[in-house]
Amino acid sequence: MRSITTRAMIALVLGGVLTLGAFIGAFFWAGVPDFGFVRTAGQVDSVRYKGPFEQAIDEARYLANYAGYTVEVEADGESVRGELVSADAESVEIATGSGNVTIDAADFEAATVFGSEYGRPDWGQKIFYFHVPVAEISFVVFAFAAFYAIRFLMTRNRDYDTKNRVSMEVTLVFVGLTMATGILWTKAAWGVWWDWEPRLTTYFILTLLVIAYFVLRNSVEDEERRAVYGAVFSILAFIDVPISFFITRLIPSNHPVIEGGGLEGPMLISFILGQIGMIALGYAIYQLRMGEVQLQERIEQAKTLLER
Amino acid sequence: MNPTLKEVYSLVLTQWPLVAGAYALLWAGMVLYVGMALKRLNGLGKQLEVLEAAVARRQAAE
Amino acid sequence: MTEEHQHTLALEVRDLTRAFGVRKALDGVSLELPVGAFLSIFGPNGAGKTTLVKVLTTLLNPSSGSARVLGRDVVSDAVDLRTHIGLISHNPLLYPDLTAEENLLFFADMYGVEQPHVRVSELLEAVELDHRKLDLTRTFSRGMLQRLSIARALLHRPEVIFLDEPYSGLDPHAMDILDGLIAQIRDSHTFVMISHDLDKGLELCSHALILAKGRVVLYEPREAIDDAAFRQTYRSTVGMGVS
Amino acid sequence: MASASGRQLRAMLRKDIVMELRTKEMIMSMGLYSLLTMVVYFVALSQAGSNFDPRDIAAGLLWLAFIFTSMLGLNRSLVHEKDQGCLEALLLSPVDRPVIFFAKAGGNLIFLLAVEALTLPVFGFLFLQGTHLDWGSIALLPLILIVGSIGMAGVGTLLATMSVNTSGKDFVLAMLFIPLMYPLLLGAVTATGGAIVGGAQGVSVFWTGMGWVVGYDVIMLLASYGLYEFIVGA
Repeated sequence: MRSITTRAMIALVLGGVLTLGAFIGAFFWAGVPDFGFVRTAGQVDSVRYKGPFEQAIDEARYLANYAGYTVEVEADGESVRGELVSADAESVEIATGSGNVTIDAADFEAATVFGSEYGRPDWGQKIFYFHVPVAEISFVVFAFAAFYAIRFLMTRNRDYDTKNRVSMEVTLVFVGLTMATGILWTKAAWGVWWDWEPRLTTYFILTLLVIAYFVLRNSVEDEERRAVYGAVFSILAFIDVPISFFITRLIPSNHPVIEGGGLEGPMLISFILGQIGMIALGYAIYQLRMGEVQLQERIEQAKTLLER
Repeated sequence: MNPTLKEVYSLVLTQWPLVAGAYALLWAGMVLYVGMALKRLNGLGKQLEVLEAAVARRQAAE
Repeated sequence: MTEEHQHTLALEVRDLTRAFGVRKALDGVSLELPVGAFLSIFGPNGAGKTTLVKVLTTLLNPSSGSARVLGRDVVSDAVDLRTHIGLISHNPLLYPDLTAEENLLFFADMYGVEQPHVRVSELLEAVELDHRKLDLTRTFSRGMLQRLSIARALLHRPEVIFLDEPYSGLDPHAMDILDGLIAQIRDSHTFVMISHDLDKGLELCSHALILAKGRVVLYEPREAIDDAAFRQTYRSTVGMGVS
Repeated sequence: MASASGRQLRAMLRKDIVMELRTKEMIMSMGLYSLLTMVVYFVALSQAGSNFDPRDIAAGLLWLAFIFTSMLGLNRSLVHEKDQGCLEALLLSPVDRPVIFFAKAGGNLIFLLAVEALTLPVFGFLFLQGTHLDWGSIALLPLILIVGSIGMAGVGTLLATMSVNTSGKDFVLAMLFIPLMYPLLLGAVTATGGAIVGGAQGVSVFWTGMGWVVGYDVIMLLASYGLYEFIVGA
């Protein structure tokens, strides 16, 4: 008994240190990737400056978005360079060194816009270092639960039922944490708290299934029947795991998919740190709960011994 | 402020507290769960000690 | 299964245990019962009586040990064994929305009884229900249901009949009829009966078994039993009940 | 053995149908329930305005009615077996456990299809009048109803056999059944929607949905078939 809790505590400390390390690595060491670009007329800041850009424009009205930018307009065989004042489907007005010039849209031939390009920092990506490991572990622990369920049905050994139940409990914890972190990220990245998007939907179903497992167990009186029903249902429910995992690859989805080789250096190290840490935490919680269940069993035994 | 910088920083400002909040939530959840589990474990340990002492007394008496 | 066993031993239970975790419904039960005997099983609630019968009728598998009924193993020969045993429970095990005849014909189909119509009318006559055979069993009294239940259990001509508290909930008249029916088939069948009623159980039995906490407290043929001592033993086990 | 199983399967199916025709309990409750659902739909859609196209949501509404109605029937069909311990009598007879599964699932499938056949025209009459329907693709509807109902009856029978032994039967069945049904529902609604909208694109959508449902049926029926023995013996 003691050995289980000792193992759990070691795993707990290890997991805590590693996930904390992953957090520090993610926020203070790994770079912030860019989430698209913003463009501006002049250079305003050097922090996320990506360099100058040139944009070719072939119709006068498309210049409308670039008021304040430096433009070079070709019209009637001539070239005018200056700061764009305004542009619409009729005319283009440019401020040059020698006063404002208005060009009729009919004479417009081509234009080039000059300005600076900035990377938009994608802070939301930081969720990746802990949300993904948590979600992965929830799948893995569920797989263990299903495995123990099969073992239980094969052997009818109550220990496997206990392992199945505790695995499902750990799954519930990780599913809950995945949901919580995921919802916050959804708000950060998509501007909404929830979206009925394939991955989110299937994961939501998974959450319901895990909750249903406990509802089922709690409403069965007989101990062995409860164990059998729990095992059968966790096997059936496990079918949702591969669906949830692969659905972003099958159906067009907004949810980001990890593609191989996308990570390097500090990012990769932080990510792997987070994964190992989360595995350790999952193991720790599992062992902790197992220790608790075994203690309970010993108490039951001692009680029956005393009542004899 | 320059509109571009405003956009750049607005993204930084809205995203980053949410993401850090998510991490804080994760840790709070973990700590809470583990704390509760440890507390229960402790309580059970005490109960077991009492019971085992009773069993030992019973056996000594026999 | 061996021929010789089939004709001498109805039950052959070796070290039978049915456990889930630390809780043991049956804990090392061993007994032998010759063909043609009448075994009464006594014991307090939660003693494992029903579990024992469920294992012997192949409804539950043993956790360890073995049990043979008529020489057939309850696990490996289960399907074959089921055609040789019948169960009369305190639950009628009949469909209330079928008529008496339809109920019997349905179970005759399940067992593959030959000439089902002949067999069914024969049995309905035997339990004196032929005049009600077209009525839904929903409308039957407790006693009539129990009689029909006996007919259902006898459909496939079982050799061993299990009775799970067959007298519970019966009025005296229905009890008499049940007694008469059992007396009729007493000689040609082996019986295993769970009973709470000591008098009734002792009156009918050729062997008596007392179970408590899943263990055999006493197992003796009727002749060897001293009634007063038996009652004393039985009473002492009631205190050991879980309930 | 095969012929014995066939005889037993037929006997159990016949018994269920005879009982149902006598009491009409399941068909009545399921049929009325689905009609009541139509009334609720009318109330729910009463504020939708005149320029919305009911065809867009018809598939979802239909399957919504089917899934809730099916739970009603599933519960009933297993309560019948449990009430007087009849399931025990079945288990005592020399029958292979999967035969019991196929018989109960088959019975449930028949009643489910009967109720669907009743609901579908009523729904069309009440909500789809005056809309343009492509009868060529509507003719595909029975296919998805049958394939979808097979999955519902199969998994539902397994789950109802569990839930009938729990406290709070109906709630537990809903809690187990609806999430597990999600992939099937999604495919079935997609296919039904395709058939109702019609046209070449609708038909192609229909077959995509059908593919999902058939895949789900195969996996889930195999799993239910394999697991039923444990449930019914517990």
